[in-house]
Amino acid sequence: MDTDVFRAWITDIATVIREQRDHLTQLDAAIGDADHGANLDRGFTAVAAALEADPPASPGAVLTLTGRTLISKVGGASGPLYGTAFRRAGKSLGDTSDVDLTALAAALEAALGGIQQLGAAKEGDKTMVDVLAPATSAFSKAVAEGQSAADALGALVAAAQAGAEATVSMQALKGRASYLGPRSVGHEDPGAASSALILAALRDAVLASP
Amino acid sequence: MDTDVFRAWITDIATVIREQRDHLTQLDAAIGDADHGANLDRGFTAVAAALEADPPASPGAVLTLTGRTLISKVGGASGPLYGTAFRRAGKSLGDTSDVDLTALAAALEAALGGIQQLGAAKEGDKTMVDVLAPATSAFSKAVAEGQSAADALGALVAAAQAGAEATVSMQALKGRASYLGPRSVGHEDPGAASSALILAALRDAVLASP
Amino acid sequence: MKKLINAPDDVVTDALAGLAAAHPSLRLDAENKVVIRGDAPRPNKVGLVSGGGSGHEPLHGGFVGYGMLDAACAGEVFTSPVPDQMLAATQAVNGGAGVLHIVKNYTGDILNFQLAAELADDEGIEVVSVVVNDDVAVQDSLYTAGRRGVGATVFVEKIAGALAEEGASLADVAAVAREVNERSRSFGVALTSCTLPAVGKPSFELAESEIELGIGIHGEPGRERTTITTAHNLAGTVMDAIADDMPLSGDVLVMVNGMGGTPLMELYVMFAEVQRYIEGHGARVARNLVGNYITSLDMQGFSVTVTQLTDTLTRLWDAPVDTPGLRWGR
Amino acid sequence: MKKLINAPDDVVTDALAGLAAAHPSLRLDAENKVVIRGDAPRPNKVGLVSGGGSGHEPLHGGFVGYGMLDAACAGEVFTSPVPDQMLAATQAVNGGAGVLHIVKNYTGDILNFQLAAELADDEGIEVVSVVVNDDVAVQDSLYTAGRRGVGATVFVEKIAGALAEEGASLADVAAVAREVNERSRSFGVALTSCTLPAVGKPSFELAESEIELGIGIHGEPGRERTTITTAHNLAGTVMDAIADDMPLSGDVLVMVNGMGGTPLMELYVMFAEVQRYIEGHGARVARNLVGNYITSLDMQGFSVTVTQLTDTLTRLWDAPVDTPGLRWGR
Ligand SMILES: Nc1ncnc2c1ncn2[C@@H]1O[C@H](COP(=O)(O)OP(=O)(O)O)[C@@H](O)[C@H]1O
Ligand SMILES: Nc1ncnc2c1ncn2[C@@H]1O[C@H](COP(=O)(O)OP(=O)(O)O)[C@@H](O)[C@H]1O
Ligand SMILES: [Mg+2]
Ligand SMILES: [Mg+2]
Ligand SMILES: [Mg+2]
Ligand SMILES: [Mg+2]
Repeated sequence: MDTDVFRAWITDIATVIREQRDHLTQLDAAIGDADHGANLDRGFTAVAAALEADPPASPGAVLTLTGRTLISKVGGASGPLYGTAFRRAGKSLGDTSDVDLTALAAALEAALGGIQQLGAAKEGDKTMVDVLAPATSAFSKAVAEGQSAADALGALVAAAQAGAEATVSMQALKGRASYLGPRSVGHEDPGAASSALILAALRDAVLASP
Repeated sequence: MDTDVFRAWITDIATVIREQRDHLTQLDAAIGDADHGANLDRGFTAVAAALEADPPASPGAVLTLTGRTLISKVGGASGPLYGTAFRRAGKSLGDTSDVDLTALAAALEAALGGIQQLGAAKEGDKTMVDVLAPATSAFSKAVAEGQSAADALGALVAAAQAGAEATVSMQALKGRASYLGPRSVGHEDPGAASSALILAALRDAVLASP
Repeated sequence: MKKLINAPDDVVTDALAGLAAAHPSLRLDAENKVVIRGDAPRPNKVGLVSGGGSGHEPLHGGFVGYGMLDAACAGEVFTSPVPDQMLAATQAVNGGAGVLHIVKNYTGDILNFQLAAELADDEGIEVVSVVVNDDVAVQDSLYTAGRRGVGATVFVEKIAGALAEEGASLADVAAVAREVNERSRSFGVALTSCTLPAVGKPSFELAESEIELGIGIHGEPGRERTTITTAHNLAGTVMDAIADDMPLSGDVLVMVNGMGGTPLMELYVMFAEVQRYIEGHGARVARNLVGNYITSLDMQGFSVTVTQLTDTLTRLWDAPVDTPGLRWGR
Repeated sequence: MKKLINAPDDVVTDALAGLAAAHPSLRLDAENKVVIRGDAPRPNKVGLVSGGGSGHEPLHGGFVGYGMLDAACAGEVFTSPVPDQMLAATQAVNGGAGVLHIVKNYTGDILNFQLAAELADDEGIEVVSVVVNDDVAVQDSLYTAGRRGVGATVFVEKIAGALAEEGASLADVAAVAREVNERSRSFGVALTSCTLPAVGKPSFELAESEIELGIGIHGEPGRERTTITTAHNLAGTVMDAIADDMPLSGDVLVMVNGMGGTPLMELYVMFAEVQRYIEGHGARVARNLVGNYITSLDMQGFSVTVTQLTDTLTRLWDAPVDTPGLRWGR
């Protein structure tokens, strides 16, 4: 997977977030403050512009620029969390120009680690971690088992979608939704939903590459 | 017509205004500030209490106390106008204990004069004057012609109701409704409506007396 | 209707009690619903009295204090107070130099203050009345009750109050009050109606994108219903109405006033547009107020008031004031 | 949605431009959306920086000035600002005595201020952060992100600002800020939801007689939905929640704060009830604020904040302040 694949991933995220902006905001209105769609749309629009303006030369540089731009443009809880995640993933890739599945799995583990270090959320707290943790571990396992890219990414996205779905019945213990106590049950977490979109875009970008 | 008739008139007004409070307020909401019903209800409730607390000994004293109480309790445009009207009518009756139709006609003329002196409204300006002026003149004419009390009071109320109805098509030139310019057309003036109620109560009180 | 009240009939009394409790430097004549400066009457200082219907807070009770009003009479919601209240206020602040009545031009206010002035005269208190009528949305002609008194009332109370504090005579204080009024123009816009506590539903209905231009401060409908547009365009409409009536030049004092339910954020957006308009028309915004100063219960909307300053008016504007609603220099 | 704005994306920028235009003593870093005291940095004075999502005006930009904040960063509506803004603010006000970050306890604010403090540290600027978390509606436990920072933020900014103005050290200014926070509790109630400009419809829906108890300042639903009752009963509910968490005694500072769309008249009605409650529970309302200080766009509702005073806190509260939102003594 070369630089183009990673650039395609990020621009795909920008597109899908734009499309799902109102949906993400609606999820946030139910248990948060109704800005998650606008936050990510602002952030990834800025990222797409930054990638366009000064195209990075390696997969790692694409992700690092993405992370830095998200930190500078998003704000809220999701800005530092996603920003740190992409920066850690970029750092994990180093300056290699061709990323294999093992390196990608390590990068996703690093991203998850950054989010948990910063936000201290555990699985079950009803956050983006409930998507990223099971998805990353399913992906790492599939890669370790030597599955094909398509199968491993399929496992990634399936676990992500199941994780997002599973947040519906959870009571939030982190972020704004935790203020609602039991009233947070019955709604999908907006950050979990956006994480599932981000990982689905990764699969699509990789599989679409020649 | 003795003191009891005049006391009955005023307490009848209090009753009918209480019943029509919301209607008067609705008329005022359309072209004014939605308080005419509350204003008059507050005023006549206070008047009824004052008449109860220290019953005046003559028809003139009943009307004077009514006027003074309205001035002290109503506020707005209608407070000083109706208050002055009742005070002038009371003064016009003097301390006679039995009021005949001629004296009543003179008292109503005095009331109208007080309102016009204070508020400077002419007929056609879409105010209470559009009820009080034609009603008073119809009554004075009937009395001068020697008609019976029932007929003269019938003429009074018929002219009052026609006058109130006629305000619907007028453009307001006085009071708050004048700010609306042409938009004031098509609505009955609240003060005209309350004046018609007040005069109908007069007829009822006089005709109900033994 | 959802309001933070105990009962519609108690709202004026309860709010006055809260105002007095929050500001121990004020005295409350609860029976007459009059808010009075704690140190009134001040010997040889002209007393300033204003008042009107309630529902316009902080006007008038919130402008009682050093350098502004000596007393304010609160009527029922949107209903002029009665002469007894005005007389009580006048008596309470008369320090021997006479009393100025600042009256907004509404039939009810005019008539009740007129009766009150007669009563004060009977008691030997010298009273001069100044009528505020700054609302350009109303044609001042034979065909109306004349222009309404709106935003300029705040400026009249502040500037006349400052001059009175300096020890000026009743005639001079009245003259500066009239001067401020003559040099002032206002225009108001409603985005929503307002709900009187005693009525329980909005005074008029506006659809999702409708607004009313040229409203007063009593939830009366305006002169024209139109469609919401940008802050920039709205500022143009409002300022055109003002500038057509009083060409802009020199230093001006500007108030962008909220009607009670409009967030400060939006008022600042409006102020930026109004300032740009004024500076684009050759005048300079030398002083300003942005906030809720003369309101209409819970109405969303705003009004703009512009006053052409003179050196003296600027000096009096800058003079110290210490009231619940306006405070600086002390 | 009817708002006085040009476009949802411009509302923060336009409002900041209006704030700066209305208050020439403030400086605006428009690119970073930072409002700064005109005379910053002040040599050897501890710099005070706060910030957060917009939509809470006058907080924070309206509290920049003498005796309060040195700079405020404005995020998008209800969204924490980003570290770059906080760094720019920190640099602009660093006079060599270090900078205090006053952070409301929300995950986003905490994380972004944390990253900003690291960046400032890289540049050799000493930063201490104080977290405000006064909202008793949230259980402070393993099961939440901790109590939200709400009304006490205003008191922390005022009192820490006064101590900084006296020339105290960063450690002492941070200590008094923490002390104010620890001695403060708040509780909020919504009568209506609010509408974000970028969303265009209310964040939640309340029926004709429904209210939300225990709301924050971001249009989040509260902990419980119930039915509107009298101001007296509402004050009881709110004050019980506060007094259960912090027994009332001695002199207290009280704020009855409007959420943006509530008329001042109703806030005074509430204040009268709150004061009665407090005095009935053996404490005394020594100081108060009644008005819109920390808002939620156009939401109707209110919050109450109570702080147990000490002689020092009272002295610092009374010290002169000169900002768009709070001003006395100057
Ligand atoms: N401590 C945390 N750890 C991981 N994710 C979190 C944490 N707090 C919040 N989140 C995620 O952030 C999302 C909200 O993001 P966003 O709405 O953009 O920010 P904000 O909550 O500041 O408005 C939540 O749905 C949740 O998934
Ligand atoms: N100048 C005037 N002369 C006669 N009647 C008037 C005048 N101005 C107003 N009115 C009457 O007063 C009525 C309004 O009374 P009310 O609503 O109680 O007072 P306000 O207009 O002060 O709210 C109008 O409907 C009109 O009939
Ligand atoms: Mg959010
Ligand atoms: Mg009326
Ligand atoms: Mg009225
Ligand atoms: Mg947010």
